[in-house]
Amino acid sequence: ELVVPNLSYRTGPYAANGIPYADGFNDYFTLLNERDGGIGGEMVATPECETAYNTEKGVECYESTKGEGALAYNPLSTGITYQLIPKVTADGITLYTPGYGRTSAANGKVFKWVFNFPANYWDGASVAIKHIIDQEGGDISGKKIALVYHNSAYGKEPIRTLEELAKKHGFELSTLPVDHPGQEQKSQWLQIRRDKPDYVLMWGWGVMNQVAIQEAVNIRFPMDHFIGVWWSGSENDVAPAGDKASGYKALSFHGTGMDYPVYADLKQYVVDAGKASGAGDQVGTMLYSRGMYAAMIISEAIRKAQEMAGKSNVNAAEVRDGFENLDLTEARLEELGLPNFAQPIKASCENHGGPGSAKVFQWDAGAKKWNEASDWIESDKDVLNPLIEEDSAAFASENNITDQCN
Amino acid sequence: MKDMNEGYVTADGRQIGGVIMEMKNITLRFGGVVAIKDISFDIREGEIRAIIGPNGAGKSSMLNVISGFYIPTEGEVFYKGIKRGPMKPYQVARLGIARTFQNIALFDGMSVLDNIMTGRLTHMKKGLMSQAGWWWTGAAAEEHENREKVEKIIDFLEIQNIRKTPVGRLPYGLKKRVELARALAAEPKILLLDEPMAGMNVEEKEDMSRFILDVNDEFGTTIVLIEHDMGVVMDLSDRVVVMDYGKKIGDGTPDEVRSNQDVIDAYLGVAHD
Amino acid sequence: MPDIVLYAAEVTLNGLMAGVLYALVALGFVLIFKASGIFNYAQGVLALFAALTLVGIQKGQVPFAHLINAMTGNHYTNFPWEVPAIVAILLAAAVMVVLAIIIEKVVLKHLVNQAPIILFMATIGMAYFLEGFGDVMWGSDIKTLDVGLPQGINDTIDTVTFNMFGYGFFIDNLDIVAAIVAVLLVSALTVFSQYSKQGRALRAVADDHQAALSVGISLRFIWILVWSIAGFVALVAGIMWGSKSGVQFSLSLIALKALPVLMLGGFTSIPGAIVGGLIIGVGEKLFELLIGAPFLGGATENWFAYVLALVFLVFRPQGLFGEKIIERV
Amino acid sequence: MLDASKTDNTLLEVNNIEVIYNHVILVLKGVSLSVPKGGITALLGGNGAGKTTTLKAISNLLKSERGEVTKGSITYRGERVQDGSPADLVRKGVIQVMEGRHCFEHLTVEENLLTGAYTRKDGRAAIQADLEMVYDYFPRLKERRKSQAGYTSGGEQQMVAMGRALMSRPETILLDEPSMGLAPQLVEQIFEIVKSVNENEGVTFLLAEQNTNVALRYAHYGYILESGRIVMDGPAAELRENPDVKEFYLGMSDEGRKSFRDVRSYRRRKRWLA
Amino acid sequence: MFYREAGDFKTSYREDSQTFPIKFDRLRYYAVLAVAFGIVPLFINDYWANAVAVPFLIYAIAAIGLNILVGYAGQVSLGTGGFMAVGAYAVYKLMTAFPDINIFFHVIIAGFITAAVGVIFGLPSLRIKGFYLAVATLAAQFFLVWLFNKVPWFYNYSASGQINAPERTVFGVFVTGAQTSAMAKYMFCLVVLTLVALVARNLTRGTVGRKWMAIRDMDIAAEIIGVNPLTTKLSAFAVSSFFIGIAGALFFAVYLGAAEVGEAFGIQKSFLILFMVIIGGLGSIFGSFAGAAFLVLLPVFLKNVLVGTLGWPTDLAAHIELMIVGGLIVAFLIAEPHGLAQLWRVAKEKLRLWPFPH
Ligand SMILES: Nc1ncnc2c1ncn2[C@@H]1O[C@H](COP(=O)(O)OP(=O)(O)OP(=O)(O)O)[C@@H](O)[C@H]1O
Ligand SMILES: Nc1ncnc2c1ncn2[C@@H]1O[C@H](COP(=O)(O)OP(=O)(O)OP(=O)(O)O)[C@@H](O)[C@H]1O
Ligand SMILES: [Mg+2]
Ligand SMILES: [Mg+2]
Repeated sequence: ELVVPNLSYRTGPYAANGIPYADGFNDYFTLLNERDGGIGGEMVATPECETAYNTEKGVECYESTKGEGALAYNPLSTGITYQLIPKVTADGITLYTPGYGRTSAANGKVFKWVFNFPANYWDGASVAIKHIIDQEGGDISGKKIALVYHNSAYGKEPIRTLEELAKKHGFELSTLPVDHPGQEQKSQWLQIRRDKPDYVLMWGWGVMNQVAIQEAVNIRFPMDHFIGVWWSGSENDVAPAGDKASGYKALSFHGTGMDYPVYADLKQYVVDAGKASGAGDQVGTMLYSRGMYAAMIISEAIRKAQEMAGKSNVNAAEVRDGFENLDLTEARLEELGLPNFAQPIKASCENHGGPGSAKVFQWDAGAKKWNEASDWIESDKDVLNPLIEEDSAAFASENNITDQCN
Repeated sequence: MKDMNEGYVTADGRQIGGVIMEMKNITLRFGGVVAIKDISFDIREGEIRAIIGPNGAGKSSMLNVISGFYIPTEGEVFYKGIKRGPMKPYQVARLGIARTFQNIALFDGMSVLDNIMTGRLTHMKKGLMSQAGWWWTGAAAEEHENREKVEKIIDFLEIQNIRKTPVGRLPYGLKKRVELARALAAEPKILLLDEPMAGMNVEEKEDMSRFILDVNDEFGTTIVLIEHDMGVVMDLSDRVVVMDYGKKIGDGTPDEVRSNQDVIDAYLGVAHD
Repeated sequence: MPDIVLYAAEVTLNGLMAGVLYALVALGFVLIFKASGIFNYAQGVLALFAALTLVGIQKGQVPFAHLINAMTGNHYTNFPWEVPAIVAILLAAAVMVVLAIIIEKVVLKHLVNQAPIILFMATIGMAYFLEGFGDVMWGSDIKTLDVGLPQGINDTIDTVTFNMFGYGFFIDNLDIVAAIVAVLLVSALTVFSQYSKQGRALRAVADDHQAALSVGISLRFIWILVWSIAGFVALVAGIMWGSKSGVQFSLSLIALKALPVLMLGGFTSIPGAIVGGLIIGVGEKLFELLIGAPFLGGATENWFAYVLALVFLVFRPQGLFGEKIIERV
Repeated sequence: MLDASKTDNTLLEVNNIEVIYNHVILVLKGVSLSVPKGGITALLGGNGAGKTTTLKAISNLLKSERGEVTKGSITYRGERVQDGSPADLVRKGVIQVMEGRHCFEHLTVEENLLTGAYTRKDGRAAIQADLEMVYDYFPRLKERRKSQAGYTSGGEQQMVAMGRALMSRPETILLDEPSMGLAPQLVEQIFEIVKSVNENEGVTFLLAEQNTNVALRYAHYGYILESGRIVMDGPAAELRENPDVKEFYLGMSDEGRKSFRDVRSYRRRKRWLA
Repeated sequence: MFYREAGDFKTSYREDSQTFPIKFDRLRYYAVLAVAFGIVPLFINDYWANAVAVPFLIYAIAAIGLNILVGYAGQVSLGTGGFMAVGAYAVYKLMTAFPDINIFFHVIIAGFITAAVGVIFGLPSLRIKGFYLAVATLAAQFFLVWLFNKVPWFYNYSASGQINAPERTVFGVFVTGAQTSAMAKYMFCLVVLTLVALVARNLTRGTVGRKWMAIRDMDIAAEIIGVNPLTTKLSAFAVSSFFIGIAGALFFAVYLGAAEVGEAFGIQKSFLILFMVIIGGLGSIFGSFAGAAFLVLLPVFLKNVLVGTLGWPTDLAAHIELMIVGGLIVAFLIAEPHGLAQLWRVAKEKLRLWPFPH
């Protein structure tokens, strides 16, 4: 049996986001078990543990599940990720943090046990700017771009990158922090209304997203100039603002919606069989897709590990090798029933960060769905790589880590 | 009246000293309410000085002025011949003035023993750091020294059996006694008692009177007493101040006061025996 | 290019509006404090619970669906109907009354005459319970709340001010509605507490439970009454805030925005809640505009509200309109 | 003269009650007493004898002090009352004036008095008239009517508490130490008020009092409580003549009243029950 | 008779002021110490250390600290999270700035730094009382969190604003960082807790403690009998913050290893520790232990029962867990408003009387 704990949160301030993600994660593994009899013949268990987005509960969950032979962790919380980085390193278990967590973990030379492909926050910032450049026909010098961010480690992540990009592209960046929880954002949005930035980027989470989108609607900010990172782009975030949220954009490093062949299987083996996780009403939503994406990558890494180890019953160290040698091709995605759902990934010892591309999605309130508004956009590695080097070097020196790939 | 600064000996042989505290033209206002109007009187060392008067006359307020809780609107307080500047109540306490309260003000969450020990705070000097060390730093030794003094008071007031009881549970009368104990523990020069015998029956009042007299006798403590039981006041006190509506209407020995017509009209109603 | 004065004026107006919204939450605290000396930590959760109930009823959700489904393996989610907003509001208010009765019976009754901090603690227990209960009953996913209140920029004000100053002020329609509702509520409650026999009884209870009992005031009645009203106020606050952000756990955190208001206005004063709200709303927004954002890197509102209230308190320890703390021996 | 033998007139009856505080502290160990309609019954006894506890047991206030009546019964007009709430009892016509005043600090003196009329239904005019009556009894209160009760003197607060009870027009008043902290002429006055209310309006009184002397002059019947037990009872006049009562409660020995100054040694308390 | 008090006479005040005047209690206390120091370390594993024991020990320190302020000195504070953050950031700065000094001293110094901050935020308590003060202390909470979040110097300019505890040893054994064994963490915290509890006990049984309690029970009367409210309140803030700072330092360095201020030291933490203090029993050191144990163990226990044993879905279990915790809090308060410590005392009193009640 393969154990992939699901550290989820279905209560607390971020429950609304945690629920679809956890459902997608569970359902995908359920699908593998029901349809294929697991991975390589081994059934997958996903013991779920409620963290309530609380770091201490996260630790408790980690400790209580690691003894069961956990192969990889995906806690969906930057705070818990930071906590677990030293722990997984000591315990030899993979920490997989797609699209969140510690950005510089993309540097496999320093972070042996942490993977964050396909994209990280800095990629996100870069992709968003690239999209804006596209929109503006290639030149954004002199434009004003505002960042509305959750005033926490997570929200502050893109600032460095954006500052670098501002230098490079000559736009003017202003930053507007919003304190947790973010029920009240009058000040920020009045400022936006006054300053009339050309674009607004958002790094939000939880109720902050909903309020920001509502306030943007209230001040009649052009929604298609308002771009959220992938954690600010779920159906939940746009729903309270109703029809007027149409046009709002958000990034995502995977596709969404029900149009993938895998959903036929999912319906047959999971939903209709009454095996769906949670209330079963989240299938196909943005965060559900993301949970599914994470599950898909983990399962592929396990498959790779099985292949490399030549046995089905792989252990945590072997699974790490699976992650490191993961080669997810378009063809493979097609096979999985997820054509063009994600970017192909080819990981390596140095590269734990993946291609770093994302798509822009746009909300259609009438149809209640996210439409693709761009193709895959790749992040600006020239700007990002030095930043990653710098940050991981600091970590390496603080913790006496030497290059692990030599 | 005897000479101001000379001491004298009472009929029962107690030595009364010179003036230890003097109130000069004290006026106290609360917004529109004038609680005390231009009152002057003095207190001699070693005497039992009573303050009487109808309800709301301003007796407790006067006590509060003496103990520094109220700053008089006008007037001055002299202590040992020196004018007392504006002082915080805790500074006044350190001068050796202790008191009990009309509406019992014990520390309900603490045991009887701890309550009485608080009375000794002004005598205990060990600071925070030495407290933390306890045995090493001598805080324990200081504690035990003081504890012994407190135990004497406990024996004296016959409250040994309730030492460890939280005071919140005690009946009214015992609380009064604990309060007295707390005030005594401070070994004060002047002891202010605000209706120490309210809510007691005769037997208990007799005991309480005994305690007060003994304190006065044994330690030479000066006592200022507010009480509504005329029997007690007349029997115990050396001199009595009478207040009415904030004004002083009489001042003198019990016999003088008893026969003062103003006092009879305002307070006593009928001449007491 | 409009200058800083205009911005400040706009921010002030919006601060006033935000203040009204804070006051709506603070009002619930005040009522309960006034009537029992209880600092009701659960007020925020009460608002959440009220809003959840409102949405649940409106959308015809099956209560406890998740629990039932988990135990029986069914897949209930919704009844085949939706309830008109006004009916749903009335029903939700009724639920809040029932809740008040239960709270009195199960909790408060047993804690008569206890120290305020104990009662405070009990409300924390209630907050935990209600949070869990609300989730079990209605689920913890996010819900949109729409009872037909207008939202978004008020065009009239925008145009009028634009014509006057060359810069159109932004005022949210929802805020205007909230302000009207708040004024009505505050007036009604002030009248109730100042001029009715019950109002006097409320204050008596807050002073001394035992004495209140001894003169025949039924704590039971007073508490049910007050908690019902507080529940209703919570419902109103829940509607206003929920319309902005959807109904979800975070709604209960609005209580934190109400606390400085409460402190500044005085725990026992109904008009204090509104005045405190206005001061805090304006103060924090202006500070953010003039000092916080330009010099301190922004996001100063949360702590500034508290610091502002603190400064007021140093001068008036009972808040602007609170009952004077009696210090006597 | 009324006496307290059980008659049809018995209004309030306490039957062998036991009271425990905090689950462990046994305070009343079987107290029985009966209060006849229209009488003034006094409950006497030293500090901590259990007078207050008895009154609170009757008025159902014990629960709020974490005390409970574990044995025995209390009936009012033959109805068992110990399970109801204090408010129920007030509605039945029993009101208690608590020891230690218990004014509503933040309310003004007048508001305090008006809360006394909380349960009354007979209209504003009647209440206003009673307010005037109370002010007549206690002119001092009229002067201080607009002050917050928390800022009045001890004696004034005692008057407020008394006045508040009168405002509810009860059938029975339980008075706990009404004379405490009052000036001597006011003590007499309070008892005169008790007497006149009792005689003119037929209000029944049960009063716990330390001031045995006055209490026995005005009461019709007395009980003496010690360490949670009734040790003696009888018509007030008889009690007054009892030599033990005389010595321990009235402070009179055969030679008449002694000066407090002359009590030279602490008294060994003589107890009926050791 | 299980419980004997009779026959255990004291012949000196010294004996009488012992922490556990009753012999039976004393024996039990030594037994607990022996188990905690001698037996538990032998069996402790990662799960028990990280999920239960270490958080319990650290919260107990914080609860003792807060109890001094709230339970003994009567000043309700909701700034605990902020003060823990001061401890955490102080220890982080010290650890990174002076890597050669033993972490034990860093922790203590972090405590002193927190004490200083606590005194500053304690100043308003001279004017502001009761719940007003409680709410006012939230200003400290929000301000401190904002400060640590905003000023990069505090987190050594790291990209994410997180702070990570570097590896440090005591007697050559790792006590922070990834390589720390369960036992080392446990022992380190246990030693600190024991010291803290001892100091707290010494302070509360003597003059200082009585001053605090006097201020708590009736501040005006206390002042009139000679307690200086200024120094007394501030000393309570200082001592309390000292302990809380130590707890914060350990919480970050030993327990979490990495922290972000808003998340680890947010307002929920302030409330959590206040709950511990009230549930455990105000003004009782034992109560601080009981409260910490209760609120650390109960959720873990419930989770294990509901999810582990009964197999409920985690979200339902989490919701029901909230209901049970809330329900229990209320039930305990109704049964005994003075907390677990009092419940325990009453139980002892009953046992003492057993089998003859009264
Ligand atoms: N802090 C205060 N604010 C307003 N009025 C006050 C204050 N303190 C006392 N008073 C008023 O001053 C007057 C005198 O009060 P005080 O307590 O001194 O009376 P007293 O002589 O002790 O009476 P009693 O015998 O009833 O205790 C009273 O009318 C009281 O209401
Ligand atoms: N809340 C309580 N908890 C514990 N014990 C109590 C409580 N209230 C009273 N007692 C105890 O009950 C006993 C009787 O007290 P009670 O107050 O009834 O006496 P009393 O006769 O009214 O005395 P006093 O004349 O002093 O008012 C006392 O020994 C007291 O210690
Ligand atoms: Mg007085
Ligand atoms: Mg009594």
